[in-house]
Amino acid sequence: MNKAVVINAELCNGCGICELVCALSTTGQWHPSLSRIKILADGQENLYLPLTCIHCINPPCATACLMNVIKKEPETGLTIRDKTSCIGCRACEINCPFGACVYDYIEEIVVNCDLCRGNPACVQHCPTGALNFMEIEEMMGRRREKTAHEQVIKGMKA
Amino acid sequence: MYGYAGRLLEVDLSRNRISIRELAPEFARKHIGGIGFNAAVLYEELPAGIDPLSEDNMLVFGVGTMVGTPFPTAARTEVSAKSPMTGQFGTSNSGAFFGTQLKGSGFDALIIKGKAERPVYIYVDNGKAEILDASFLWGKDAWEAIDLLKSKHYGVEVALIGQAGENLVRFASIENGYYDGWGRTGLGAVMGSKRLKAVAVRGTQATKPYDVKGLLEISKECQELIKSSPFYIPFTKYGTMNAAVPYGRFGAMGTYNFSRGPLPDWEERAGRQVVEKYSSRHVACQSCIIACGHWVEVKEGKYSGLKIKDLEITPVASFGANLGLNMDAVIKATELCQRFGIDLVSAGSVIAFAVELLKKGIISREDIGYDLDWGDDEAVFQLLQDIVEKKGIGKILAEGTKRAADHFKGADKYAVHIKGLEIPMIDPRGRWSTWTLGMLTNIRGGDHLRCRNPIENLRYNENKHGYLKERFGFTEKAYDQLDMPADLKARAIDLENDTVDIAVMSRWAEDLINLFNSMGICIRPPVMHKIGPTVLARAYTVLTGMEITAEELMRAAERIWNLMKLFNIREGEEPGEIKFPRRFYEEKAGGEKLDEEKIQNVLEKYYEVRGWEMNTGKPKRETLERLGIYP
Amino acid sequence: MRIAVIGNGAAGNEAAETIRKYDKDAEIIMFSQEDYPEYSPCALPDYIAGWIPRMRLFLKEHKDYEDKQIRTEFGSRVNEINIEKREVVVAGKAVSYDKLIIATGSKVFVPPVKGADLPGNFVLKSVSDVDSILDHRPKKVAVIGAGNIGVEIAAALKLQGCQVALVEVAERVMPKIFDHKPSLLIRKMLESRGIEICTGETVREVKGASRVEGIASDKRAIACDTVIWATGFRPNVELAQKSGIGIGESGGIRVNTRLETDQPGVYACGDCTESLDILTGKSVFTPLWANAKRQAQVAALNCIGRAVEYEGSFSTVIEEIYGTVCISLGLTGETLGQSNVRVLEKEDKQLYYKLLIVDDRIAGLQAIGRCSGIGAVAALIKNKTSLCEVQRVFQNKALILKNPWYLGAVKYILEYMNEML
Amino acid sequence: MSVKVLFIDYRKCVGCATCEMICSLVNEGVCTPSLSRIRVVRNEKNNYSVPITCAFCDKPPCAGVCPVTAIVKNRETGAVEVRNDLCIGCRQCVQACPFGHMSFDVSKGVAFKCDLCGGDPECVKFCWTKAIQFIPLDMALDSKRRTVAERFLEESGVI
Repeated sequence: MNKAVVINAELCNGCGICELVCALSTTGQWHPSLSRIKILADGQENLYLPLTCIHCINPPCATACLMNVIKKEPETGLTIRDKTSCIGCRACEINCPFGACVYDYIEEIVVNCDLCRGNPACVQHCPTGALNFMEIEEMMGRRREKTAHEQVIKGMKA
Repeated sequence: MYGYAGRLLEVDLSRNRISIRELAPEFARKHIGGIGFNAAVLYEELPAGIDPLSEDNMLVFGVGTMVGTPFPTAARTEVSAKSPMTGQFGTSNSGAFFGTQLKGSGFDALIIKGKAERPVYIYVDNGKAEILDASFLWGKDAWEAIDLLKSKHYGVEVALIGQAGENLVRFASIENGYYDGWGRTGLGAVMGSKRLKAVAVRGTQATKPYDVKGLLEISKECQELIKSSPFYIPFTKYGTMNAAVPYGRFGAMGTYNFSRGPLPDWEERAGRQVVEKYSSRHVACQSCIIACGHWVEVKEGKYSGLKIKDLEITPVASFGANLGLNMDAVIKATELCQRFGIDLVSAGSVIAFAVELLKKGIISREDIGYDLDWGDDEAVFQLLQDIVEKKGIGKILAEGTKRAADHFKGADKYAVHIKGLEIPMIDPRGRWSTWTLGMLTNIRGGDHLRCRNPIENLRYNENKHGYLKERFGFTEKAYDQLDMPADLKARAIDLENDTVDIAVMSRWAEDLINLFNSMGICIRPPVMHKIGPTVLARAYTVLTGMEITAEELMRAAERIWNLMKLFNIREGEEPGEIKFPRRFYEEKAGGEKLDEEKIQNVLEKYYEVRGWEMNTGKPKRETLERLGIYP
Repeated sequence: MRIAVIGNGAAGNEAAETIRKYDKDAEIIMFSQEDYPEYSPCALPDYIAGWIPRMRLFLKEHKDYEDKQIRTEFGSRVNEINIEKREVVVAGKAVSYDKLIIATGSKVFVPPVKGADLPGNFVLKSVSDVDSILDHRPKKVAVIGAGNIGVEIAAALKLQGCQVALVEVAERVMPKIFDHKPSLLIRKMLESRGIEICTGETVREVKGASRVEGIASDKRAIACDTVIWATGFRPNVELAQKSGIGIGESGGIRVNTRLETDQPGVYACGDCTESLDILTGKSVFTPLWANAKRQAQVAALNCIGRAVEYEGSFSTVIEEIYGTVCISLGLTGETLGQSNVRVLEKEDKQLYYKLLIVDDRIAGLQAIGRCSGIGAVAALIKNKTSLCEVQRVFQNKALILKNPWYLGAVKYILEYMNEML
Repeated sequence: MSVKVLFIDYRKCVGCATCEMICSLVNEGVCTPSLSRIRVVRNEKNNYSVPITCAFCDKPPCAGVCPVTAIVKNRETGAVEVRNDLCIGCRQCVQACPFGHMSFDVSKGVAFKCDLCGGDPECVKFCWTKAIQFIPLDMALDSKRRTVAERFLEESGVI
């Protein structure tokens, strides 16, 4: 798939819709703490930073997993879990440097985002455009284009 | 497979079916790539006698072999189909970045068959292709459609038609991005007849060379070779506009529908110095070290604010010389043609033809609906739009000069075309050379771009050697450096008398250009001048790992040329068709009248050199056997 | 190329799978003393506690090896490695190899105590150990050693209705993993469930005539029908040692950063090796699952010619004791000693944590309770990120936008950073 | 010897992207822009082309965000290097790089970036427009200053 949720935190206003739709679509429960995407907030600066599983290619969570339930799906590149075998030991949680693993206290297992199998609900419902779902090539290309544009604009001023 | 993407994509629009063909190494070696693939596919698979604008026609995009490597100027893609202009082999070549993306998406060629029920476009992304609805694009001009496609599919390169192609104007072009295009032979009309608005491609797959170090070395070597050409510096600076003054002086520039000779104010109006007036930036195609393209800004006058990539000799000749527009208007004309998706050459030529018919009283102002005159940009653009929309007389003119001439009694005298394809410039009356014979022998008709003496000298315009020879005009050193088999070189160039045998050189030049077009290399003079088959054979070997000699490469190029010739003969090409426009034999403009008999002599000499039958030009049996073609 | 892997544990399997992932053609052959497919020893206490069925212990089936084209020679012990001939001798026959990966793991160390060989003495390392413990139907159990395994098995057996005593030679439970305060919290949790905890006691004898009837420590006698020794692991290096492969100071196979032993073509990974600690740089024996798997990846990649270096072992212990998560990361206060260590401790109803800071870097963290965001702290420890740098990120809006996960760590270090200001 | 830097003057760039092909060829043995450490952004509508490569920041944000310290600044050469073996493929560096330089190899799953070809960048040798140069830092700064000064003089009508 080579697609990823690209987060532009500058646009996030912390509304939390992504958390709600994620929890609802993945667990059927309207409870943000079950959401696979989290908004971290720094109360002072008015900063809201959405955070979700990045689907690392060689994920540290998989290395840490005591039951080898975390696998990379070759066709899609997703980091997926065999939920029936998870014993909820939470070793993946400490080993994820991003803190993107989520403990589902109802099922007593650890879960992560699976990009809704290719059509992430959080992105669809994000009202500000902070969340985008795009190909990695596109993400890189857009960044470069922004830089190029800025350089040219600066070049004109200089 | 090293060097090649290794697969050909076939899209059948009638059946809505996409299939992939594996590229067999023997096929690749035999036909090299680019135009070679196109010729082989069309010759083998296209039935004779079909209507070019019917669903039976096929459109092939063949990416040159070296495309997708750092080899200098390797950027070119050939598009071919049965031409709606000539009814024979239609083909056109363009650079920019489309080929790199198509090859990067995993295909060496794209073969389009059939006809869609409603407007569609093809989206190719890394080995996968989709036929998608194009109703949001239909009716849009090329630039708008590209914008829409690029915003929908990130990072695509687009080949598409404008309104001209949609409306089946016979000389519609396929546009290659905003500013480039496969202009000649009406391929846009073929695409339009298939209801195919665009092909958007995107790919990140790598071209894997056989010998990495070798490829790096040969790329560097060829960069240096090209740079060592005396044409290099002028071409990096002025691009094709270098030719504006010599052509103008020689009378090789077609002026006012080829009715007048050199224009007195031409050098001042359209000499290469105009590049400096309009442009300060250059634009390159993929891997090119010449960057002959200019970014042009019109800073004053009624077209002020117009910015495009332009100032090629072709629009300057077509609209500046042939129609008498001023340079601002020429730039505007280029923009319009790019947006409408119409061949600059044919459009300019058809309109010039109409102007002359009006002047000669063959058609009247009422036929057109407004005043039309040389240099009247607004009227010219109005007529251009009428042609694109097929309104009024535009409907007739949209069929091309040859077909339009049949409409008006007495118009044939003023119709400037070869085999139905209009002529951009290189009036043979002004300058007879290898190029001009190449216009006659050109498979697609109508232009000089398939035959160019690898070392052509634009300093001289001497016709003292009659039709069989032209002046060589280079030093012995240049002769020695020319990459040609020794015996052939000795036959083609007579150093003592400083002459070039036009027939022999034509054959070599055509094969060489065919080789360039199959390998995806540009035929700009600095490249033609320095890059020969020997170095290309090395490049082919390091890229593909297939050991090949210069001789085998040239034979492949010859094979491709013969395949195209056989295609034409199958489509009913008559020996009598192969002639210049009537007025070239009858009027003196640009230089002396042409001598039909002498031309026939050169032609026959050429046929002999090619191994074709005298008079008819059909490839002889032994020629075909030598080339491994078994029709 | 034929690659032989000795051992069917976490390291052995990860090594075989990594090779297969990057090299479709390599011939892989695995040897194992046990005949089980791969299982997770870490889940054994969960099985004893009755949380998971026996079949879920297994991470693979025999056919999974076939699917990945891994040849297996299970059920017999490798007797010898002939390094010169590049052969391993198993069940009398020699099998040649091009590259060898030793992943023989570790074994439980049982101190030489009288009566430790009586029926009713057990260790907990393999599935067969658990099967025999359960077959024995324990009622009154003495668990010797209060490390993480000891604590887990004690808690699991308690859940199964056994009467459990936990005997530890050191002064507190989990002495190598937790410092005094958190250890006390854990002790309280265990005691509240009725586990008897005896610290600072050395077991002198296992009593009983034909079977276990009790134990005697230097302080008391405890009646029991089962003794489980959880007195720590030792690397399983006998085979390596007798084949002439070098052994390090801590008792594990000595390897370089590419996990090559001192013998050509022989790699070692997992619990049988000693590795460098990512924080101290000293040779250590860290028998942890995640380290073993990472080492296996590195060994496997080097084996197939990809130069990869092992970054070092990092201690992460996570225990769930009756639903409460206890985590220890990096070094403890005891290992660090007293000098130059800043200690930050905080406790409220939901969370206790202790942060050890040396030279402006976090060296260790122990936390009990709701430990959200601790992965970010783990990354800071492992990467030796200075808190100065963290602060720089926090104070720069542009940087924090790019590093949102730093916010996850903030609640643990905010106070320290405020002090610095 | 002073530190040499890649000095890019996009005004000279014509967008031929030979550098991309060369870079991927030298570093990966294949030709494709997607594996190139230098990328040319072409804007056809406004006609600029800007080659983008690593700025070799002193405090590289890509290294800052790397959760596994796979990106390190080599203090000796000034290069910022990715350690493939440590990279977990999380692509955070791609997002963190303010220049959009950091690239990601989807098939291998690792980030990659310019390493100056170990001190002798190949793209420079093939850049015929001299848009990419490898020159000492002070020379680069001088050149920048000169451009600014010339523009200033031009605008104020001195020259």
